[in-house]
Amino acid sequence: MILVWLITILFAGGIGAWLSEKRNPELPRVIALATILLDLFLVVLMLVAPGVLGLDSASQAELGQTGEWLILSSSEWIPRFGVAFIFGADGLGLLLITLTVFLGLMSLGSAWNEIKERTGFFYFNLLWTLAGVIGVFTALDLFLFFFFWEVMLIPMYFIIAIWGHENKEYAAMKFFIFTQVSGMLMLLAILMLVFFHYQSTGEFTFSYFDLLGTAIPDGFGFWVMLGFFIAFATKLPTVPFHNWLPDAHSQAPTPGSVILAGILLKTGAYGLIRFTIPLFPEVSADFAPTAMLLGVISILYTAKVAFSQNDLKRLIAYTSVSHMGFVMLGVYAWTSQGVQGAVMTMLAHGFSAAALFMLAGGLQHRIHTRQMDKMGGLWGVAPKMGFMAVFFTVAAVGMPGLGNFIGEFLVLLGSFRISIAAASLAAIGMVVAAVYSLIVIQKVFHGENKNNLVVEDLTTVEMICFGLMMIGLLWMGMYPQSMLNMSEPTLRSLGVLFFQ
Amino acid sequence: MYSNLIIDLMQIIMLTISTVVVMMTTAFKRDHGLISGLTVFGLFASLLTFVFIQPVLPLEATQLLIIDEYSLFFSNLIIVGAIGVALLAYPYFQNHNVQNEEFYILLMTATLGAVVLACSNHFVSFLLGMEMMGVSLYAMIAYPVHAAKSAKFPLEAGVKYLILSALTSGITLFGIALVYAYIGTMGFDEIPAALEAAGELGPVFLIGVLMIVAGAAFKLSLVPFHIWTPDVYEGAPVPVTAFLATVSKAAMLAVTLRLLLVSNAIELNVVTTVLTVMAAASIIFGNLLALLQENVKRLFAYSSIAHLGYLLVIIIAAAKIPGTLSVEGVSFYMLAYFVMSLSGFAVISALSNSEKEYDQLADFRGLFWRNSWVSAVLITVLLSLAGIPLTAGFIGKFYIFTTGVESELWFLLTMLIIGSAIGLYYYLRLIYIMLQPAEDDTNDPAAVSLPLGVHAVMAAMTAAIIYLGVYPAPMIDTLQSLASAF
Amino acid sequence: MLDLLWLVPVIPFIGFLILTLTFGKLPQLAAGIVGAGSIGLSFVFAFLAGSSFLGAEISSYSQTLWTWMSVGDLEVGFTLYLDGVSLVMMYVITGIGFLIHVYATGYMSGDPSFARFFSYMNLFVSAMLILVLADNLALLFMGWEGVGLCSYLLIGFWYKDPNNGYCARKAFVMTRVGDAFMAIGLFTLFVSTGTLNIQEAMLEAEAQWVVGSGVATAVTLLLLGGAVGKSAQLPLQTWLPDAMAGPTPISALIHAATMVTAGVYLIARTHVLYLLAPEVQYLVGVIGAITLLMAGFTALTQSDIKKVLAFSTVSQIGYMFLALGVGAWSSAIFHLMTHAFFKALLFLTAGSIILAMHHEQDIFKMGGLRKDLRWSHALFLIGTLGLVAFPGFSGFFSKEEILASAMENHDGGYILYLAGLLGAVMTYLYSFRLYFLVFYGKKTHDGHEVMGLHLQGPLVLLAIGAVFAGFIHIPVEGVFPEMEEHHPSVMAQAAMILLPMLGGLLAWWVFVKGKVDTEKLAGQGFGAKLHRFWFTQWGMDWLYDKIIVTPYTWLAEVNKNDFIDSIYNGSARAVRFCHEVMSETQTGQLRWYAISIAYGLLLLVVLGVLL
Amino acid sequence: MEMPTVTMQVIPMEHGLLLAAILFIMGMVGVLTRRNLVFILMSLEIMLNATGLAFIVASSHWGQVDGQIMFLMILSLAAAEVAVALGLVLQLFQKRKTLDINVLGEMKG
Amino acid sequence: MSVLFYGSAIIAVLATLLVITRTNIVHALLYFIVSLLAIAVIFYTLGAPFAAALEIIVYAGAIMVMFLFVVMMLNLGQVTQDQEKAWLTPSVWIGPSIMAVPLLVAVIYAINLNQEQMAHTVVGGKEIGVALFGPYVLAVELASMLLLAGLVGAYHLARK
Repeated sequence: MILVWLITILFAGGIGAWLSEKRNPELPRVIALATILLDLFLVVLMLVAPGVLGLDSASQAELGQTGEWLILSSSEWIPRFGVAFIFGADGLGLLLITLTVFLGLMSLGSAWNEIKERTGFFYFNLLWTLAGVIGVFTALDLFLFFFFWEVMLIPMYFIIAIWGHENKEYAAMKFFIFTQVSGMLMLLAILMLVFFHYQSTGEFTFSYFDLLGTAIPDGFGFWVMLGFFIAFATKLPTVPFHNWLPDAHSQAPTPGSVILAGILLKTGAYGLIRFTIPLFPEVSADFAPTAMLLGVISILYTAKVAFSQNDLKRLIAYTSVSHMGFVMLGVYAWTSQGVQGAVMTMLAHGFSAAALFMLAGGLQHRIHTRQMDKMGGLWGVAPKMGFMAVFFTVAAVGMPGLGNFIGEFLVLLGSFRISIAAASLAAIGMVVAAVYSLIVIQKVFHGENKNNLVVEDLTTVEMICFGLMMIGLLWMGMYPQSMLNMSEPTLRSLGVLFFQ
Repeated sequence: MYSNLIIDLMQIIMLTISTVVVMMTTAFKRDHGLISGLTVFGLFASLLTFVFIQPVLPLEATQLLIIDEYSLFFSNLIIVGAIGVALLAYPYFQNHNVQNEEFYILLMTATLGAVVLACSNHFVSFLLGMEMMGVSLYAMIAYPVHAAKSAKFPLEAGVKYLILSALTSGITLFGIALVYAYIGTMGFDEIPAALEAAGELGPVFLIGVLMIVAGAAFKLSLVPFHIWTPDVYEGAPVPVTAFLATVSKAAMLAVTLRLLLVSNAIELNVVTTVLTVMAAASIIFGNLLALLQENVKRLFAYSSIAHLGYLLVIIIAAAKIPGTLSVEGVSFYMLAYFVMSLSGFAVISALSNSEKEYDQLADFRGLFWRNSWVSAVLITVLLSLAGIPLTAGFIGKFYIFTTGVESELWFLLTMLIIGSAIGLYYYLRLIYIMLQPAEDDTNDPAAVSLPLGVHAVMAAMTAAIIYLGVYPAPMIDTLQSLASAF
Repeated sequence: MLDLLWLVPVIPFIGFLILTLTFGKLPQLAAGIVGAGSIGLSFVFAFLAGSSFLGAEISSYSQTLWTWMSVGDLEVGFTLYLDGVSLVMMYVITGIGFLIHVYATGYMSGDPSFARFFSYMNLFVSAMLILVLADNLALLFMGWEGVGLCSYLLIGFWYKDPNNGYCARKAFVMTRVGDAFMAIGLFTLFVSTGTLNIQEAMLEAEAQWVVGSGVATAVTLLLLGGAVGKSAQLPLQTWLPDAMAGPTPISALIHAATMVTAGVYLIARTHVLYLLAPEVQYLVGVIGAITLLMAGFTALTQSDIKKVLAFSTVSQIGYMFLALGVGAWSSAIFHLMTHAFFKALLFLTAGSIILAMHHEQDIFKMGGLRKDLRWSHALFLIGTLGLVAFPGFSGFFSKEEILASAMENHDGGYILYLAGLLGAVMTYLYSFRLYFLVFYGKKTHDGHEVMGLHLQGPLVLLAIGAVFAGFIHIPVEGVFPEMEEHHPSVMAQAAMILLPMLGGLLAWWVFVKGKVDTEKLAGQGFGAKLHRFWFTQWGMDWLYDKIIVTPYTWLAEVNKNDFIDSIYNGSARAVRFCHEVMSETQTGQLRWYAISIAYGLLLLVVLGVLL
Repeated sequence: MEMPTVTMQVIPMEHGLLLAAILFIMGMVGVLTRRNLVFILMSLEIMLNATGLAFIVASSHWGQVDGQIMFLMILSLAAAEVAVALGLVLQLFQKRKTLDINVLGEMKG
Repeated sequence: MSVLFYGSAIIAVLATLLVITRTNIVHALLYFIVSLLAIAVIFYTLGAPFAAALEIIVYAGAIMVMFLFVVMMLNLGQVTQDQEKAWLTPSVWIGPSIMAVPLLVAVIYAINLNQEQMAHTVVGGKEIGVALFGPYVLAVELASMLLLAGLVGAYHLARK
């Protein structure tokens, strides 16, 4: 039930924030903060002292699951189709929930001073997006999963469409149509899967556990898998389904970009790990070379496109695609190192990309442009900002000691076993990443301050956010084992190849 | 037996009585409020009779009508729609400077026709129901034709609907005549036996069936018989448009599905092929036509073309999957579409009156910030139309996918996805416009205070959309049991 | 005291944190104390740990701090490993590093970003220490990348000049190319031996690999790629001269004494692998030989005092590679150490000269400074003598060892030897060219020695090192395979000592006596072409620009708007077009509507008849 | 009184249906070609009449009463429809002074 | 009898052709009445005397007269007749007419059934009456509502 509570609290907090605007436009953000902090508190309790919440293995026995599922709850929803509320979290889920709540807090921080208009509705959308994402990470009924998959989409659309920048209509529309169309393909695939299960067992069910190992008639497996794959590859995103992302990221307000880059993209990766491959192991194995190729193309192609961007947020957005290419590569290598690397990349990229978007957003908030050729020499006026920019850029480049390195290193190592060519090509990504990342520092912070921009340095709220994210990245980089240990049992249960 | 028949027909009898009462009252005292109240009361009374009808189901009331759970469901739906339309009509016609009372009589006869249509089990009642609805609608569409300043183009819409509807009525009738000539019976449920007696399937029967399908397709505005839809939707007063979009479609759909299933016509290869072509074309053309539409009423018209195309997918699926899933799906989708349309037109109606309709996209700019309640209703409707979870539209779409997958209609599912993708664009466009800050507040349709009735319609329909989207299980159970009639 | 080893890299890191998190609010004095003091403290701990290591008479010591990553069969600990080689490196880094830090407190005083400078320096030292103390290749890679980062940050330290930024990026990207190779090498090694622990991997490799086998060749080649990038050897050497854009102490510490020698350290550290791949090992030598010649020639044409020194660094590292190539592992490390002393001395002295000349770096604008800058002159001379391996000076011992080993080497070492010898001549030539141009000749500009304990103090200590370091015995027995003692013949020794001196004479003849008009020689005809060829490092920069940089930027610029996007936008436009076509059917004309319905009926009926 | 069930001289049903079809399609052509609203209504009546004929033919073919009942219904339908339609004709003429339906083209797109 | 049938059929078709091609409304109406009378004869030959009577009384008598009233009310003169002539150009009618041909062919093909000759029985007024007040009683009631709807609609629309 605790998982349901996490989601419910966010839903309720969202409504509360919306309603409270009438009383005082400052109130919504306070309510949002309280809501997220409450969630964070619960999450921390789950991680540190699960006993306090009464979590034990008793509830797991019901569904015949073994110890991997730390938290599981289930109740009927639409019995006609065997649809049920099944929520569960294992190590991987918990990691991602933690990431979600934490980055939710960060995006709140970035919204704190930036969002001045229609605050109530804004925080409503923010909290509902988070609720949707947590739902995605915990739903173990495919219908429920799809349900949350879409729930996180609409508030995000609102955030872009209302508080976005100059080209928001196009961006919001593109974002919505890409995700929604790919989502429909996934729905189709889910239903096909359910139908095949029904054909062989005579039972309608959407339960993840029941659908694992469904026998799929020859010739269909690939298409069903593809439905899932396209949905997740679009969200991840992977070339050639990535085009919604640069627009959505660059047009979204900062908190929106933070959530998009930090959390929403991870749902795609999560879907691949949790659903696509375990549900279709054989087909996925056949498909893996293609997927890995797509991953490599994503890494290199978008790195190249990023290099030529002048719009700071667009550039960062393209780099996100590039980094997510590593995730794709690692997941489809399906070796313990590859998938663990993918998980670490998800976590670390969540932090680094979120921070970079916060920086870019902060800059835009201050100087009202995202065009890098109008910036320059900002180090002199805003050294703290410069330092943070360098830190998170360097993190994104994959500097050892910070989280992203662990992810990329493990991904490359894990995929090297499967495909030397793919891993070697992806390693070039290390070089091109340096090329595009440093150009940002160069154009924005180095050089002369030609336009005599006066930039207020980071505020206390921002410093706290960045500081927390720095600590997070350092933690991931120096002691990743704490996270690897959490996700390991999950990966074992999903059948990831472990070399011993 | 006899008393059962009375109970069975109670709804129709109640409606007839109410019609007469409304007419008689009009003759003595012309009072808009009174008549409107009487109408709503009468409709409510007939709606509530289902409590008595339910226990004695199912029963054939002569060979013409059959009252079973299926038809009762649609009758109830129709009456609910009529109540909604009556509630919307009151504020709409309040400023109408010529007599308004006849409108309610026509509304009652149209509703009666729709209920008869939904219950009909015979071509004679089919004809009567369809035409009762049709004839009333001609007048309803053209209703404000006398007004010195009418909001839209009632005359144009009325004439267009009349001519085209009469044309297709003729086609339908001719089709019925051909079918009758071939098999010698006009009762739906006698068709399979008669067909068997006639031996092989004659082309005359097929052509007859296709002509009937064409007639139904016209009322359901399926491509290629869709072409009247936008003009009539736009030209008619909003409450009538709401009626067209909801009641008229639900009634025609109910009878068409019954006819196709009971007569086993759905299993004819020709029929499924034709329906498939119509479904695909409706989905694609409807969505394409709506894409950049600037008039919201026309937008809804085009989107209704697409939605009926979606619905057709479930009907086609009935040819391949045994059991009741398909009927259940059609009923659910129709229910969802009904609720969404009514709600959507309630919003347009809330912003309009007989002298000025705010139906341009630009009129909706900034609505979310001026009147968040009305706009939230519309956003819910649009999201539901787009098939987003949490709304009834999603469960409806879920049914389409489920039935489509089960009967392996891959082509239609592809069309469905393409169509929905295009559809997203215009629904979102409208949402987007509502979310943007208004350019100027002088031209503010939302400033008008609305009567309780309109609020009630919007609230009830929105609640239904959300309820059906979040917790559809009880409704699915109901639909499952009504589908067992087939 | 060995268990305090972890403090050695940690203390500079703490210094970095203090300096960073105060965001320049620390007063300069305090920043200087923290910056230099942390390195000093680190040196103390290094010394303590080192002496107890030497005293304990063990071959190696490792200290596991925590498990870094453990995934499947990958086990990587955060483990420090100390043996003779890393001990030497640790001493060099903390010791020379400390001196350079002290010098820098003077050199950088008054700079508005004083604290930032020291924070980067401290981070660098920390990373470099991790690099040399790492017990596994993953941790080594962490240090490896860390030093690269600091190098980038420090080259671009004076951020206002965009050119500095460009140089910094170039340095980072080029070394990253090597790093990418190295990473792949790591993976190959791991997949083959199942571990990233250096010692274990070497044992496994010895047990499994056949000499000269494909995997051995691949791994060593890939690691060589990393080494070449970091140590600025051919073909990835072009970044180092540009790296001189950073403040001079950086050039001394990073781009002369420590970081650039990491490649040498890496190959020495993994020497067992190279022994299993003799061709690659020979290739190492060949690369070193070519590089040292190339850099020698180029140094001869440079006019910037720091660039001359930079090329000399490239050249000297070439010697170290040459040594590695011929299996003279300890000689390479030995040369690394002595080089650290005299090159740091040279750079810092050059820094003093630059300070004295008010940030003038062009040697043709200097001249006759031996009177004005007595201290600098003396120190620079000592450094130069060390560099040219003048007998008795530290460089002499290490370089002689290398040349002797090369000569004795039977597998084609002779060619390497000749190259080394020629290189030695070149060293004399360009070193004394520099020396003479700066301190002799006509005096054109005034210079005033900037004096101070923290400037000259370290220099003197370094000078002492530059003279006497040759007598230090590096404790690398047991790390590297025993080499037989080389005793070249007297003739050979004499040739090795005397022949290079001709270069010095030539320099004297040309630059002091002015017997040859160098400008004329370099200004026309074949000479100009040769000059140009040498000056541009054999055209490598130009080549890279043409085959990599320009195409890449062109490609990026052409596809700026992501052509995949146009596919989606195109389909959106197609849909729009269809909409417009469809809209035309809604004419509003009743007759047309009726006709369309009739056609619809016709369609249905025809379908019905046909099917 | 008993009505004798006389077996009459045979006319094939197809011929009756054929006639109905010809009339029906003539009516349809009328609807499609005319611009005058009254003519269009008249053509619609031709179509309705043709369907009535078809029902009578079928009814007599089967010897049933149902077809004739249907004919009656069609008759009342025609009456109701024409009544409403002629109301619209009056309004059109009153407002536009013409019966040309081409003037009714304000809504499109 | 068959002579009567085929003769009337030819008259009906010709009269209808004239209806849809006339330019004068009153002429067209008169031809229409001719056509209706011919069809009434056909009804009779088919054994439906009651329907034949209704055809004449209701169709020719009532509905056509309603048309006539309206035409008279509108007072359409020579102008409209010229207008009609101008509108009825070949370019206007050729298209729909040609389209009608395949439609007709298809329908004829379809109704070209088995050639067996069928017996026709006379179904007179009494049977109809019995049926109307027996199984079809609801239809009668509903038809009254249909007429009511038409009435109310016409009343509303036809008002000045």
